[in-house]
Amino acid sequence: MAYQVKLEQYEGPFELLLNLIEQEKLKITEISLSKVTEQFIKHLSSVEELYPEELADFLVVATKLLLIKSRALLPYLQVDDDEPEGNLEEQLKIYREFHDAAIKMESKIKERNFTYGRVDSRYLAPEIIFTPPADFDQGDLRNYYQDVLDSLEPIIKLPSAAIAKSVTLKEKISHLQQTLASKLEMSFKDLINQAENKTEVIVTFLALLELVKQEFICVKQENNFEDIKIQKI
Amino acid sequence: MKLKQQLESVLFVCSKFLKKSKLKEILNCKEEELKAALAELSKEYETRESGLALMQDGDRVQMITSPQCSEIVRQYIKDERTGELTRPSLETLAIISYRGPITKADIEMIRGVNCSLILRNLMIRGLVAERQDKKKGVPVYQVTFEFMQHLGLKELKELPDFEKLNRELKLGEVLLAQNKNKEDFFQDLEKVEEKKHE
Amino acid sequence: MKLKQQLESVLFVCSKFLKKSKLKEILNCKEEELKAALAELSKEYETRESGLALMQDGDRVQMITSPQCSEIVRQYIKDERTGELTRPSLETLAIISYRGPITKADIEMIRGVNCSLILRNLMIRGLVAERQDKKKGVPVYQVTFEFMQHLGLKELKELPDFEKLNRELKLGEVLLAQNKNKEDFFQDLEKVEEKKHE
Repeated sequence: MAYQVKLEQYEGPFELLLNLIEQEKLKITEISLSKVTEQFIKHLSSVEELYPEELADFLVVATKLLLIKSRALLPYLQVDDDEPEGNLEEQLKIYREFHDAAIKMESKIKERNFTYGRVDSRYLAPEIIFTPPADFDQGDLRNYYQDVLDSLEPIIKLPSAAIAKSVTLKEKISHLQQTLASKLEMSFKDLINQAENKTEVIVTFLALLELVKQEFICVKQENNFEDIKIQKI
Repeated sequence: MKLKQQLESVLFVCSKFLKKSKLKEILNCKEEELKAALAELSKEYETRESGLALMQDGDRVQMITSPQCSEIVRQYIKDERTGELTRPSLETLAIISYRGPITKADIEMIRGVNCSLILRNLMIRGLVAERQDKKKGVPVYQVTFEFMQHLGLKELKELPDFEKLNRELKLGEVLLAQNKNKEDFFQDLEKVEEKKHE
Repeated sequence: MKLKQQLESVLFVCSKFLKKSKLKEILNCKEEELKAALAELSKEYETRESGLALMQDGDRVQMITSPQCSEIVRQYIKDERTGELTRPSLETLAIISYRGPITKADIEMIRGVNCSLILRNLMIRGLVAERQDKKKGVPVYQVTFEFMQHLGLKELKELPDFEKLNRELKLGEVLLAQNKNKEDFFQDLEKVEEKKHE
């Protein structure tokens, strides 16, 4: 629960990531990204209930972090290498520029050096002359209104679309629970090999972490770079 | 900073006559200082061939456009008033027709953009009128009788598909979903607008 | 009569911003003539220590009080706004100020989060405006004069480190690559979803 309180301070995955790196007094490099991966995932595994609509955004970043990390830790993990992880590093640097600019902007606004336009004199003493739109009838009015209504569709769908995308993690967890109910032990390698794509790898990984947290499973690794055994508790 | 500079900015913002006694108070200066600053500003407008001028009448001062520019100013105002309405304006007019009386906040939630200027424009053209809603304690907007007449309507209910479109569920959902997002800054802006017009 | 003079009177009468394309029409002049007149007027305000200033961004121009006169005008119109904005609002406004006109996809790439709701909110509050980009065929976003008035800026160029943040060459390349990744991600998610339901 401690993480949940903390997460409320963050507006998105980049701010969280930046904060983690700065806490460790690190520069933005691939190595430091790799170092803060666990902390990032820890934050993430507690976020699902709170902000389901934002989980998708955090998952994108988690994916990249884990890919960076996994190359170092698990050499046997074969993932399509179409994603140069330098991107995340670069992207975070760009984000930081604007993050800092926003802080400067805030203090500038707080100086209250506001400028003002002129008060519209017509508003003070409005001289109203009836000027209806040309060639305009009831049907036009109806059509304009219908267009407005149609344009509302995507706005209503916004939150629900994001939620639909984040359901996956929950489903993965229940799937793993079912699988483990029939087997007592399984290998991480086998689990990963079943995955269709890197997103599923990440979701699987996150689901495992969540199950460890819930003390439903425990994981064991004999030596560095070896396969991980997953056991039901 | 020079008094003349401050004087100019206040006269500009005000848009109407200001009494010199009031100006002295605002600028916190003496009679002679104000007089000198007014003379300086007035002379500047003349010598630099400005489009602006000061009109002084006894105790009152106002910033106006210079008399030489009256033709172009008149033309501009006429164009602005009779020019074609933009699509956002017509959409707003449609919302007010089907959903009026409606608050500015609700129109903005539906359209997703700030509507201050559009509403002002629709009012100047006599298509929309503002009145105070006693229950809500805020202004609400509705189309004018003249506009209804122009469309050949006795009642708004006669508009095509009125029943169906007036009670469109999507509207409720949008208003509900967005209501919680209103923030202080926005409300602050409104307060300033109101004050400016007092 | 000088063009500058007519320009000044029209800008004064129009209480809000005017598009330069519209100004050319009203004043019946060429692009370069308008540009020269705007520059002349703007410089005059500076050199004669005026209480007025010109605010410009892209195609828009507006006459405003000079930033140095902020305090006296604020007291006069009793503006009590503190300019309080939330962090996500500020972050989004900063990106749009430095990089606008910018697409939603590019804002989202920089912030790493979906920005639909925050953009809608900023538009309702009149701090950001959307327009259609003809070349790109998608909506692009830019800050409004209302927001620039809160920063006390005549031009966005006056923002700290503007050159650097505006001309980040790498940004385009990085964003392009990121865009692809994000699309892949959601396609992947959809595939996972589909598989589940088979």
